[in-house]
Amino acid sequence: MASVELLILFLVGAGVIAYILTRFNTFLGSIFTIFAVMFVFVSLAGYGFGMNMDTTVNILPGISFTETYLGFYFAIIIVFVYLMVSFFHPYYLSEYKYKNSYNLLFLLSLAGILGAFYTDNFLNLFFFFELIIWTTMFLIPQGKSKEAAVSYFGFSIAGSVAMLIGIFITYNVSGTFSIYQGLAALSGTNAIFVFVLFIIAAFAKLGSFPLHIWLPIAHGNAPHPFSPVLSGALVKLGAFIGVLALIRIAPATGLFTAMDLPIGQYVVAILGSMSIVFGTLMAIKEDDAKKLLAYSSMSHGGYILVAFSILNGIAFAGGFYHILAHALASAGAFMAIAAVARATGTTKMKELGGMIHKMPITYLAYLIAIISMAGIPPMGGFISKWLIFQAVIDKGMIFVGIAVFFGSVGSFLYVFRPLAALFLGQELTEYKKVKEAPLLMLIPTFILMGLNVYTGVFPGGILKFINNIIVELGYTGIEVSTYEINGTNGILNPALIGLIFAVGSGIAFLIFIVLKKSRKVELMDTYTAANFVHDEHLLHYAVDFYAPLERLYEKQSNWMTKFYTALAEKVRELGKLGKYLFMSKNISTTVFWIVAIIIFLLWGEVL
Amino acid sequence: MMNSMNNIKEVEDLVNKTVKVLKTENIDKNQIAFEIEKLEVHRLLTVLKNTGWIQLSYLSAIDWPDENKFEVVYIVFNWEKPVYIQVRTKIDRGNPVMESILPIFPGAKYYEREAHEFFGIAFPGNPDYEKQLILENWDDIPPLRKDFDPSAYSARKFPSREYPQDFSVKDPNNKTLEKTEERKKRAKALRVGGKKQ
Amino acid sequence: MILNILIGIGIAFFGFVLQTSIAGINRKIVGRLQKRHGPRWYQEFIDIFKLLSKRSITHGWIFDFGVIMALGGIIATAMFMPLTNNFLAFENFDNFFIFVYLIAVGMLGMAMSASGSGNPWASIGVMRALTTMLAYEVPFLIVVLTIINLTGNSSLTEIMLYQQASGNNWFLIALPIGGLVGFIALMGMLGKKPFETYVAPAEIASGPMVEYGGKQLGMLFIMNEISAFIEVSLFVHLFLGGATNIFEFLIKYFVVYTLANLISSVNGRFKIDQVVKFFYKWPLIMAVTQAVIAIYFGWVI
Amino acid sequence: MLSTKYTEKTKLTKDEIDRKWWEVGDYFRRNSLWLLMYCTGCCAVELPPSMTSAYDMERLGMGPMATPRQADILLVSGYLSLKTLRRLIYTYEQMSEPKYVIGLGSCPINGGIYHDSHAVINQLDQYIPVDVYVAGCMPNPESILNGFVDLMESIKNKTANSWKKYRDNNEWYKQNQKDALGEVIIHDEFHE
Repeated sequence: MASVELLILFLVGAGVIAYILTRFNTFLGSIFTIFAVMFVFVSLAGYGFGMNMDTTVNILPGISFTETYLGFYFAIIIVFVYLMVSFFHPYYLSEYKYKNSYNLLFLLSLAGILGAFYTDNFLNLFFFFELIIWTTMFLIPQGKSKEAAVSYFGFSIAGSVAMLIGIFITYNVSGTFSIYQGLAALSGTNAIFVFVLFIIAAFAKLGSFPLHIWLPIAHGNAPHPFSPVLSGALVKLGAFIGVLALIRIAPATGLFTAMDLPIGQYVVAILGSMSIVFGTLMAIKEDDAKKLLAYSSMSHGGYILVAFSILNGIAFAGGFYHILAHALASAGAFMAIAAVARATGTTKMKELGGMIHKMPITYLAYLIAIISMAGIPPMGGFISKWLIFQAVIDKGMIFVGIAVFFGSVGSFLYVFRPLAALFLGQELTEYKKVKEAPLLMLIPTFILMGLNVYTGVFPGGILKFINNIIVELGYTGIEVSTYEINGTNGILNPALIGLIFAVGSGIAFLIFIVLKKSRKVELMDTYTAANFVHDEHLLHYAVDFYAPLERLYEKQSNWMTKFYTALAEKVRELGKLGKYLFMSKNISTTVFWIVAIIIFLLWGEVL
Repeated sequence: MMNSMNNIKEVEDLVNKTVKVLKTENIDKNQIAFEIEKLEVHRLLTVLKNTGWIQLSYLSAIDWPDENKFEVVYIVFNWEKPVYIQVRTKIDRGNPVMESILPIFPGAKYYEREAHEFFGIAFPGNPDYEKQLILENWDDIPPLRKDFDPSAYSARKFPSREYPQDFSVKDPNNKTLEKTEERKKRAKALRVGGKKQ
Repeated sequence: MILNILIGIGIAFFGFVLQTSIAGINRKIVGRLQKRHGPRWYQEFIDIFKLLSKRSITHGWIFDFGVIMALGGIIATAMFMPLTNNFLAFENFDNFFIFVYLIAVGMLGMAMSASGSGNPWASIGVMRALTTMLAYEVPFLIVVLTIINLTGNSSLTEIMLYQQASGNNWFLIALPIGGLVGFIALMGMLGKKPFETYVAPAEIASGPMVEYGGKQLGMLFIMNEISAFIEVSLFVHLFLGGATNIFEFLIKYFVVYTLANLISSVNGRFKIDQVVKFFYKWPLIMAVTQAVIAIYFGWVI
Repeated sequence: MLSTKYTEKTKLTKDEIDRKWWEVGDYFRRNSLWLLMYCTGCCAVELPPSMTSAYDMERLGMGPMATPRQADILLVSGYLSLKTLRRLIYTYEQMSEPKYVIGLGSCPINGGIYHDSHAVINQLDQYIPVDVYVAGCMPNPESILNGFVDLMESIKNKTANSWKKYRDNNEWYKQNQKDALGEVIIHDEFHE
């Protein structure tokens, strides 16, 4: 009977020990972190699935836990991603300035996550959120970019403040801080108000359309081993708040007759689909591989929002499954890019090429991750996309449909770009001496590859667990038999698809083997219209891969950044006005203004 | 017709005014050639360029082995008054050096490289006139000189061997040809009603 | 299960033979169109077997693995394809989205091995192929969204039965604009002339296929034929009410492919950004209006 | 009009053909010959009429292909200057086997009207093996098609094994190329 509270205390203690150990020797400290996270994961998995975690609290003052399927589902995914990433620490920590605090902050943020998903009190939820935000805020600048930490912290704080106001409104409406009674007691305009505030918090954490500026900056410049955690795990906090808002509150705003969806839900769906489209368009243009994957997290966040805003079991199943599939796929992709960055020092696609010749396993890991990201059959991404398509088509939402289809095809485009520019193509001379990632780093890649395939071919078990969550949220789950998933307008048998794909590849392999063996020719001996080209940089096509596509929307691509800079400008002017009024040279004007303000504020009260 | 005649007259007066012309030759109705001293070429070309002959149409050389001279020819063209002017000078064949006209006509860069490659004329002032432009791995004297014998070079470098007298692939016991002949004869016979010609 | 797999392989092989012979006949028709004799009808077969008999070159394991994955993906997709409304390999598992996304596996395999061959033209060809796919996929899926919304089921046999049940009222007639958008998207999928920018022999030396020789090129030709079979039979099942018996299927298949081929043989070739601009201007607007009319106002002829 | 006459067919022993199905492949290779559109000289202007409606090379199963990897026939149409020969040899080595070479016009045979020029080679046979010559200073399309039929004939009789000749006595060809061209692969400032 593992107790949540003891796990959190264990993590805090482990963090301190890790701090001391890494100060002594980074490798030892990182190994200790791996074992700490592994212990947490094993105990959580062992007891959590049966829903018998001990949630009694005896040491921590004022903290209370309950056990829900929803909380456990998020916790197990995020702790798994933490475990996979912790295998990378021994090889990356040596070059960071504050390396011994890295492990400490890493374990503290994990403690925050455990607490956040198991608490049932709003204040505890807020406290654990702040713990996570602060620890990640100190972790991001280790990647040598202060601006990333500032923009991440700014948007997260905006989200937390919105959530805090929402919490206070529910408090004075329902009188309690408990999450489930509080949200249930909301109704009418208060419900809409809290819904909007929670949606702002969800958008800020998920990095969806209006509040997405920080995503590429933070993920792009975060330290290499930390960006998989940022995009694979921490984005899911936004999804958690989104679930609270979209499903728990689901305000009865005016009904949108054509699609029998409340207006609030439809607006969130539209914003989600806009973040899919903009995420895809920006990702196609991006040159840095990590920023590109950050934009892909933004677009997948949009999918999750669309899934949760359609109020039926199929869409929720699709949304929850997509959280799992995206977490595994983006963690795998980011770790492959981190391995390449460790070997070559850069993630810019302009400077890289032909990494497959020296790092084939990393290439396979990236390939399987992007097959799942693009939603192609044998992998997990396809199941969740198929469920979301079923829901969108049933509701007949055309414009959301356009965005969802554009996103799924567009994701094939931008995930292929690093594959072609970074891994395939000519082998550049400066990377000829690069070696494959060390064995310890390959363990998580193999595990993630296996899991991506497993979630794609045998989704039955996971979907059954997700059914428990949907029933817990008060909706009817989807019928899932061991091999078949029957959505509302179609049956899918992913195991059969995997089998038939294997049979097809077997036939193709047979044709290939029977015929004559082909002659090995090195890469430089290609058809260059009979020109003698001796420099492989000339033969490697990597710089702005989709040039004709980018030209179509070149001018409109930085509207949002211009909007935010203008907003920042306005705030600065407001500040100058305040400074001019209050800090002017002669005291009399400042005193006059202070008195005037006080009188104005007390006008209602006193008189 | 009228304006092209006086164009030529104007050009002649202009050139005679600027330099001492050794020989003029009227090639056709809108092309005229002047032979001048080697040192006055740069001056004449700058004057012509300022008065409208802005395009250097061609730069090459002719080899006069008996006079032991190279004749370097510059052809400039004017778009308003359509007249080609050829400026010719004779330079010594033994040590052929001609200052480069890059400052006047930047386009002459590749012409000078070609002239060097095919005649061996040096163009100091043009930074890369020695680089090879057209002939790859050339290992003989510049080919457009009159004392270079191309057929001897061709015989030496590209040997040829005797072919077997009858080189063919037709298969004798291939009956298709006779069959088509008979078919044609029968068709012709049918056309003329079966009578033998 | 083994019997179903064998039937599936039979369908895939039948698709290959059908499409190759129809492509051969079409080469003859186009030849006669240009007042010349045109090749034999089985010329495509000879081309493919000639390629398979030549000794080719390889640029490393990814070059071959990609080709195997491409052909495997496409054969797998063809195994799910129903021919008539009761003859298919796997009962009620012929979901529409399996076809759209398993073809993407084939495309990914070819794209991977093409850019693995190290030739810049291959990468440019792959970029153009993916951009064209982005262009024609969205309008096509919007029209299919309308169809699935109307029939309430996304399996091809159900859609066929729905069209045959309602008095043989094909979706080409019921949703005329949708049918037109479907045909334009079919031209894009098949890579026929107006949208043939990714295999432009004059501009980028036959695009992704630039480095392929003997057996790899033969396998890619087979993949091309089977994917053409999948796309044309998808169009036949979705818009022309599928088929009750095999001959009806063959006639409809031949008419659709020949029409697409004839249009293609008299057309020039778009630039790649014109393709994207074209598809996101007219077909998308038509698809959306068709969807709005059919779903919200319910005016279905 | 017979373009060439017949000589004795060389006896081919069994072990020379590596696998039995190679002969089956001959039927397919004979009826679907793809042409590399590498128009090196002035005889190339005769190719379009041999493709379009009057002579239509497609009915023989032949068609133009863009890259050497996919093509079977390397068509040397006309004179070959030194620079073109270097690129031609590089392209010939990129072609997939079995590959055939057809020399159009009299320039590949004996240098034609450029026989005494310093820039044009006289006999193509010295540098790469040639299967079929089509004589004539710009042979008309009919004789070009006759040449193609000759090639198909020689594939049928298994005498079109120039690619084997190139593979077996490679040093002789390489030596000839070195004498005439200096070196085949060259570095110039435009592709550095």
